[in-house]
Amino acid sequence: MSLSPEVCKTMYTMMWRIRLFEEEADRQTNLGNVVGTLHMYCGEEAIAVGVCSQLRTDDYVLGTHRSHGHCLAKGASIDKMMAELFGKATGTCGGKGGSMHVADFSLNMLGANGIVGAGIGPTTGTALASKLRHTDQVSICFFGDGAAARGTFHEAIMMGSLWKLPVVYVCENNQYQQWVPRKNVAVIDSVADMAGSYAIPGVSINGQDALEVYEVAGEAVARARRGEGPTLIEARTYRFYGHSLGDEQQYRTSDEVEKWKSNSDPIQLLGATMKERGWLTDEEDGNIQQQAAAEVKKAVEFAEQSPWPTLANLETDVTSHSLGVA
Amino acid sequence: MSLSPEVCKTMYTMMWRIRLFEEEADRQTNLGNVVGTLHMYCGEEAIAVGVCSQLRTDDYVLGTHRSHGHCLAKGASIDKMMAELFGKATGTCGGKGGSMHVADFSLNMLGANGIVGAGIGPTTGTALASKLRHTDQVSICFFGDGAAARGTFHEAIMMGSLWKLPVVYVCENNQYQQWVPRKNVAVIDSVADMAGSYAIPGVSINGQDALEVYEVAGEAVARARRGEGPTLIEARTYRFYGHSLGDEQQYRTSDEVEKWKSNSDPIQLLGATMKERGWLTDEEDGNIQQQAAAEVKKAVEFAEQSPWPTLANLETDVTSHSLGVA
Amino acid sequence: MKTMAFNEAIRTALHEEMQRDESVFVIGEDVATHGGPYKVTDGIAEAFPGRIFETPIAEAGIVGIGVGAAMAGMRPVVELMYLDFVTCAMDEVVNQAAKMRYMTGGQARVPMVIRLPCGIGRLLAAQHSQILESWFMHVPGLQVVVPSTPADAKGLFKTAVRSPDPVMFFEYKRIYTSKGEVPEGDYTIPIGQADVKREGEDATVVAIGPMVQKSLEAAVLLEDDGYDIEVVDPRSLSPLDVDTICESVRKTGRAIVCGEDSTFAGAASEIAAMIGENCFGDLKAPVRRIGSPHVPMPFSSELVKHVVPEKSHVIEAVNQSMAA
Amino acid sequence: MKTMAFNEAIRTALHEEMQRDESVFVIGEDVATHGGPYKVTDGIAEAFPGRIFETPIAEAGIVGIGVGAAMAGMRPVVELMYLDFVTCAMDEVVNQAAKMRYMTGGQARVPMVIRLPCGIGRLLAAQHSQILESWFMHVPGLQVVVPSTPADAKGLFKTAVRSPDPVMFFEYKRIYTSKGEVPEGDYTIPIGQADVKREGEDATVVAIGPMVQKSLEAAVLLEDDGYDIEVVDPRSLSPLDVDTICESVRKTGRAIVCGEDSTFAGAASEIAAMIGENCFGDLKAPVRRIGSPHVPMPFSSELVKHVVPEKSHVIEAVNQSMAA
Ligand SMILES: Cc1ncc(C[n+]2csc(CCOP(=O)(O)OP(=O)(O)O)c2C)c(N)n1
Ligand SMILES: Cc1ncc(C[n+]2csc(CCOP(=O)(O)OP(=O)(O)O)c2C)c(N)n1
Ligand SMILES: [Mg+2]
Ligand SMILES: [Mg+2]
Repeated sequence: MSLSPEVCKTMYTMMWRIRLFEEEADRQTNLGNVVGTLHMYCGEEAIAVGVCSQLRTDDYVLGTHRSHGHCLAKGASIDKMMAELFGKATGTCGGKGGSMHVADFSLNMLGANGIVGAGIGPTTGTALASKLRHTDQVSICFFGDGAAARGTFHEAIMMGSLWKLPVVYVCENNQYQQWVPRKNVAVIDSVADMAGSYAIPGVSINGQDALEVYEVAGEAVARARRGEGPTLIEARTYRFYGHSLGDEQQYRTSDEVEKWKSNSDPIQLLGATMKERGWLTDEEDGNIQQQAAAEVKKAVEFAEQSPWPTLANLETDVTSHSLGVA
Repeated sequence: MSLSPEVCKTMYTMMWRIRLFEEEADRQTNLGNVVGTLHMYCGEEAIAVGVCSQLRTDDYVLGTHRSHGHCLAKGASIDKMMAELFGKATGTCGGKGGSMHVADFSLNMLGANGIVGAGIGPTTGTALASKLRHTDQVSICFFGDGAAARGTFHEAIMMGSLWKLPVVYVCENNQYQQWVPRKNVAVIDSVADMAGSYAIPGVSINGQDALEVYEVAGEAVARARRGEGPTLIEARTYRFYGHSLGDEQQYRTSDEVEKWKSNSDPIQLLGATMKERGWLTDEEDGNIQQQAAAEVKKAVEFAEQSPWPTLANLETDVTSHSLGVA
Repeated sequence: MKTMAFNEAIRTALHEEMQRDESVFVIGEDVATHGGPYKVTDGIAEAFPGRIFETPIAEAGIVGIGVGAAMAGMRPVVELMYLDFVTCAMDEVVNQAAKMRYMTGGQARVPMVIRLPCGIGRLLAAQHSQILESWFMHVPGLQVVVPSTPADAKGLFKTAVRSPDPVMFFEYKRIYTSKGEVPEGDYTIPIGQADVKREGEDATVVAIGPMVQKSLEAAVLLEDDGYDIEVVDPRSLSPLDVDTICESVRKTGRAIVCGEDSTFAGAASEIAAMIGENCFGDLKAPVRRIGSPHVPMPFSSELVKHVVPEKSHVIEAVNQSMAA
Repeated sequence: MKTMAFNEAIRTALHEEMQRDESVFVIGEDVATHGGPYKVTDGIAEAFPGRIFETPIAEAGIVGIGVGAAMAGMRPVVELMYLDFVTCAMDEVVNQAAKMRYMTGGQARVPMVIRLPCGIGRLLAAQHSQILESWFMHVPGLQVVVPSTPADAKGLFKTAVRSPDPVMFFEYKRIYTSKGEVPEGDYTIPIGQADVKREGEDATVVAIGPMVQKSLEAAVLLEDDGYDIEVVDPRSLSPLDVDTICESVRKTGRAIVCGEDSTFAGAASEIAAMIGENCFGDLKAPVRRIGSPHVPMPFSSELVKHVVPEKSHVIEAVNQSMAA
């Protein structure tokens, strides 16, 4: 898809939706309605949205522990997402998964994942499935810069390359791995530079620029769809919140955070570009934000009013067997 | 150590010892004295010998499933090695390990290993130990080209580089991974080319040339000893036997094998060079071979005459506790 | 009926399933060369080109790929060359394959078979002889299947391939070449259904894998002592057919649980504990367990012979039980 | 004596051991920042600079490095942030650390402690709440230690650090902040020695980890019913103190085995089977097991409350046992 005002508006709208969804989820945590933890995607929205805007519904997406954005960008219901964070029966996973496992299989969004680097193999597997079935579906794997150290990265990408599978590996390099700055534990700066080991193209981009993400992802997706094999994209980004809830963030300065927020907020950047190009008026902008806020408000109401899962749900969905284990 | 006639002679002698040891072990298998399986190192001797000739006794070596050569080159007793293959109580491991676990901790040869790629992490760990103790011991990890696909390769080398550990990663690229030609399952030709991902030097050498191995290993070992961090060496080589005993080798032609044997036998090559340089006479050569043959013969006698382990040995060496588990 | 070896029975089932269902494919190390390490994948490359993937040495990657392909609706048959190598892919098995259906509230299906050649074969020592059934029993979401005969192997393998959920399929290397009668054509055996391999009145031997045959031989010898032994083969350890096992024990009042794996926290412990809990009032003697001692598998044949339980151990345990 | 929290007790032991022995060092993810995920490594970076390694996310590499360092004579304390991540390093734990001593005929020593924060803490669902003690019990060569009080945690941790063999050290996240009296200074508790946490005559409750406290509370409530309950804390599951457990059960004639992990093929199964085998003649009622149902840990608080066993389950099981 080539870049048009419509695409931009859709992306811009989705980015707001993700932003406001998460800010509300954070607020609901303080109210005690959302439990467990949240890995906030705020600040990184351009990546999920830029990439997913190049996808069809039948393309596969696998995510990480930080996947609210991946799920929403693939089209998941904001109501069900919020209900999942509340642990309600109407959640995307019936309350069984929570924030780290949000998924919508009807959209081929095959789930967030609580294990760092665990999605890279399975995404290579969905791509193998497409190849075996001779469809032209593309598979997208999102993962963090920390995940690039895991053996799964090495093993899976090697096979993705070996069989020229239709998969795009998207590393969200937010420069931190939980509480540790990447520079303390990494030996090379750019994850994209590892692509040579796997004989695939590697490209490093500005992950705060939705348009750059959109363009580069578009090429990689098209390449995959043509059967020319995987691409490794590193999108440089920054998370505006702590690693997960309650993170005291002693490992970085608030100055650093503030600088990123004011200079490199992906939503502000896209909005400004669109206004410059005359693709967005202030009024439209206001409407988009109001609309997103209203959706989020409705999602909270949906979640609040939804029923809890009950004991009857506890032992379902384990296997197709009744348990039968004494 | 710089290359001298003495060093060459020592290497040449050791290579013959390894070669004849293994050929005898193979023969003993046919006689039913050696059981289990053997992964023959024949054809690859220049690597173990070239590298280990640069080591001190207190330097660490970890091996693979194909480690008769690594053990002998580090100085292990040929008697105990043969006894281990027989499963006798006098073996390097008291008969508990067999061919895939030969080890001599008194020489800091910390063992062969039955799991492909499993030595890379532990060797990085022995190097960390040296660093923590401020010794200048160097650690050597031997592994196959197949092992370079494993996640352990990726994870461990990254940390070896991160902490600039005194370790040399030596990949024995014999171009096969069990029954599969490397070219069928690898996406890049040289394992050394992966070094860039870990910001360490990578060098590919002719593993049939003991002198080249000796030189390059010498530089890498010196570099490690100076505290400048790891090196990844790929030594190109070829195994003259099948992957393990009973291998029908349908995956390669006997022509290919014969060509390697006649053009690239590391022992022949070293012998010829030494003779060219006037460092070895035919008589000395004959003596070396006879001497090695005699040692091997003695080793077989030792193994034959050694006692078997008994039931009393079965439950020892599990932990320092008595078992105490019902 | 046709006489065939255990590995041939699985191969036959695999061929038939690949014929029947286009979504079945094979992935693993060295599976397309020499017929695979145990000849189970022999002929697949020729009969089904493009549906067999010979991989680099990367178990975590292989199983991870299997999980993804399965979630996308394929039916991967994953071969791990030795059960021991599943240790390189435990996250993929335990946190991904097993839990995906549950974590997604029933959205995911992971119809994958993981083939696990296990136990002792040639003498290859501690890293090539493990069994570890109890690990996978302990993981909800996994099915643990352990056939003991070629006929069971074929029927259970077909069910495993068709199952919507992951199956850990245990193949004891030692019995790959053991032969038996196998029905021709298509048939399946439900997972979770034990099989009474021999009826008897005096004591129940619950036997896993190769211990089934040894127990049947022991039972014949025990006839001489006047003991009439029932041999129950669980065939799947998870789900476990509690009813069939308990019915037998309630009848005989005595139970001996036998596996080749070490007993300590092994499969036999679960079965013994379960019998103790459910059949307490009917038990005339303690439930005994037979298995390996709690040691890594040694290399030397002189040590190995003290590790793996044989029919003599079954006989001894039955005698003890009858004497109690 | 000093009152301190469970995590503080381990931290104290770690500081003291690092002070005592230069070969002890710490390695793991995020261990040097914020005092580590559970504040157990708080202050280590300052007190022992150069002896704490904050790593990339690479569990197989981390544990592998620990194995090598240990074989070279160091004493690594490896932290896995969540027990669940040990699935990424099972070869290193099971085929390397556990078996190295045996495979090398006693040459190798692997004096490594692997710290395993386990069980449910915050609600983090199926991939962040596992326990899996029985997996490691089943592996010869490993010691499996499960302290239930701060005092035990300190003494056992010190023993673990000094052990010549690998120790899987289970730290239930739920009790990190629970407080207790802890002796000051140096003391150790042997691995393999159970502790009778309360003496009683009528029934034995064998309780693991956080179930110890719940069982003690249950015992107090059961006094009202006139029942005098003995609570035995195995403290280490491998080696298992069979003697102490059996002595208690022989005295009381009744046994209830409780853990937070799921019962099916869990730690409680081994203990129950062992009791059934050794104490058959003394048992007045079936050995009962208490634990989680065989499901992955769900996320929703409304589901979780049905999973983790509480003291009410202990009371119910004791009542059933007494009524049998
Ligand atoms: C295998 C594994 N190890 C450790 C963790 C704990 N953990 C969760 S997120 C995280 C940091 C991940 O960093 P990165 O991949 O860069 O993703 P980011 O959080 O920055 O988006 C860690 C260490 C985990 N979930 N899984
Ligand atoms: C983790 C693991 N996977 C598979 C195997 C089975 N296996 C043993 S050796 C081998 C081939 C190894 O190839 P390479 O590393 O190139 O070493 P080479 O045998 O060529 O010396 C395989 C697949 C194993 N031992 N460990
Ligand atoms: Mg990051
Ligand atoms: Mg090779």
